[in-house]
Amino acid sequence: MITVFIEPDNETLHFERLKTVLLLQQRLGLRVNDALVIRGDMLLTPDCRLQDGDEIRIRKVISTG
Amino acid sequence: MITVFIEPDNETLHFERLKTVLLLQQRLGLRVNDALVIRGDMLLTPDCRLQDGDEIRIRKVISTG
Amino acid sequence: MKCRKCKAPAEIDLPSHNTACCRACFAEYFTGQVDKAIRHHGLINPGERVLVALSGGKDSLSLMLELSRQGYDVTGLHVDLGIPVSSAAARAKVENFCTARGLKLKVVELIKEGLPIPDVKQYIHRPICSACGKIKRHWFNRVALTDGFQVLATGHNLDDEVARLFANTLRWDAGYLSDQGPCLAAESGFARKIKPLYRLTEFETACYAFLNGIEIHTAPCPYSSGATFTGHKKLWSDLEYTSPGTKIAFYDGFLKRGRPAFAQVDKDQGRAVAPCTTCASPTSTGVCGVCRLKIAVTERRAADPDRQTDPDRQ
Amino acid sequence: MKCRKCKAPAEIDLPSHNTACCRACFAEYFTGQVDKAIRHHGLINPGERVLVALSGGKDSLSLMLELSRQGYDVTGLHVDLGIPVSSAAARAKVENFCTARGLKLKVVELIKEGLPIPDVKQYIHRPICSACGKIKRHWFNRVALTDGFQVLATGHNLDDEVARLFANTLRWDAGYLSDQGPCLAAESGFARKIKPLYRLTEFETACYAFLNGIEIHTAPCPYSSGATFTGHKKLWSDLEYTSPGTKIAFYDGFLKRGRPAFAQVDKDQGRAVAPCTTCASPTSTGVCGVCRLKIAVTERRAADPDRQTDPDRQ
Repeated sequence: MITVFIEPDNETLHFERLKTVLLLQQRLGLRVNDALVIRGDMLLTPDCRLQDGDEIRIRKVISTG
Repeated sequence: MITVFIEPDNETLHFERLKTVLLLQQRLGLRVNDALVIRGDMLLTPDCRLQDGDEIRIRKVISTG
Repeated sequence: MKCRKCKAPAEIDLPSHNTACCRACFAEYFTGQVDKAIRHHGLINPGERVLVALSGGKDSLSLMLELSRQGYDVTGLHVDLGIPVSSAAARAKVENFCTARGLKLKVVELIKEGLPIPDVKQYIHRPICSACGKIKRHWFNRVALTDGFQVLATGHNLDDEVARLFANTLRWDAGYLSDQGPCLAAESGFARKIKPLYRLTEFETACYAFLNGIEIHTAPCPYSSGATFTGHKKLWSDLEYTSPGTKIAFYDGFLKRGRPAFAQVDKDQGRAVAPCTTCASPTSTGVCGVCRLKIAVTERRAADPDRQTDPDRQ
Repeated sequence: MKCRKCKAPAEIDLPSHNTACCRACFAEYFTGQVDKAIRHHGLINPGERVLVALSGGKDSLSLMLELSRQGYDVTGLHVDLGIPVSSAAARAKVENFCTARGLKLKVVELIKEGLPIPDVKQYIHRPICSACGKIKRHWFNRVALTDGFQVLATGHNLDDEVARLFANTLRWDAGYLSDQGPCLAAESGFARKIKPLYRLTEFETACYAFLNGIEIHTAPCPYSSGATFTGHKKLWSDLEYTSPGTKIAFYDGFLKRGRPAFAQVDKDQGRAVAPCTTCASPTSTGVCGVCRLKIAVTERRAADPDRQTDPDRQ
């Protein structure tokens, strides 16, 4: 199980069996440079593998104001 | 049942219970001016009601060559 | 939905113009847009003979019909590309259309001219769509020149023009932006080139063709992998849907405020133009580009063992 | 994925530049892009004092940090809009950032100046985002003028600039196209206005802010229904995805080949500018626009029964 927290929507989602960041981005309808993908204090590139128990923050970058 | 023939793809589709042209366009992912909607020798606007047994031709207009 | 003008049931919804039309009022609207284009940009002067490039598609046949109805002296020109199956079908549509309507038609056959497109594809190593376009333009110019037409009309519509303008704007191609438009003045032996449908969208020319019972050639070219500007056409469909009227505002705005700015920028000096020593078309290279293509194709075809009558292989 | 330069594991994939970076090489890349913008367009001259507009978002705080690291003499300016909850949160982010980094900061409080945004919204009948922008620009200019800054820097990024340029190109707004760019020269008592982040995308400034541990204000303005250019930003995201590098090519192409064409077109004659008789800001209308706004708000607030201390109602 992977826990995903989406900013700035403040929404939490859970996914089973998502092998890579790219698959997560596709599930969320995001392209490579639409959002930061954060694990701990690191940024992840699309090819990074996700692990069971990962907590990921998605920070969308298009400014809204 | 409504029979829909798509040009230039030469594809035939069947739909149950589609009340209006607008709903048909939405089902096909088409916007109002993306395709002609033809019944017999008439063009239909999005508000036109569809009837059971209708045979509709969809002629997409974006030129491909 | 009712016709905004006469209140009869509408057949055509035109959100870009915030209107809807019955077929009679749509015909008037269509005529009005073509007339506006012609008058506003001086596309055709009284007494001029107009050669209309006819591919067999909805745009070119609609243009031919509308210009003839408005009383212009029009002659169609179809270039038979010599592509198996596809070219015969397109040509038949054009010939049937002109015969049924009593319209004058000329046909150039690339097979007879020694330059069929399949041979160009086989022997010339460059993108076939670009070579084919060049050959067609060559013949339109050449027939206009030799047969005394002052004007050469093509069926480019608003969607074509906006997609092309957009591509050139993305690159800020100053040379192109200095003279794109519905009228390219006669110059160096070339006829004036006009686009009388530039105010009408692809949807509108398709409606016109349908409502006038024009049978059109719709099969895509077997050599083309898809339209050049399809990606941008989708983008513009989105923009137009969100803000109806954006396409014509972008194009008209360019003609009024964009093009004049670029027209002030110095153009590159034109090289001296003289008749091609082979076919007499205006060229700056002695022998024109298409005659050089023809020479290359002829040589390579002659050297191709598969294309020679070889008694041992028969 | 490995850093293209040093082969360490990459944290940032940048298809637009056909590269990927580790955090160290990304810092170098970011610095290089800002430096290139500054040198190429003469944004800051040696010894000049730079006032940086700080909203509390990722762009403005990243800009402040990067300019200070490059050794420029920077001072932040935050305008506290006086919007309940939201403004205090944004201001706290700005103050904490400057305190932690030892950076100079000035704060203008619109409540103290008699023109809090909630009152403008209540008493002035025009779009609040436009009035608020005008008031903020007024204060940036005014502080630059009165406190002797030669340069006013804002955090506009490539996505902001491309969306704005695109909107102006769709309209072929010749006046705007003649001077949009990363540097607006000092004129009529206004400081030079610069956009040192114009080569960097929103994604890149967001990465920079994260990698430098900058805490940013992300809550949208409670009065804004969404970004002005969001629609065009989506369109440009599609274009960039299909053809990486399109954004910077469009913007750089405009600066090289588009803007010069429009700069030749006669500009409308500037009206005579003199100090505002109330606040001394340069204006062509005697009393400047923001002082007139303040007068209107003050009058209407005074006439509003709900805002007066009424002993009978207490």
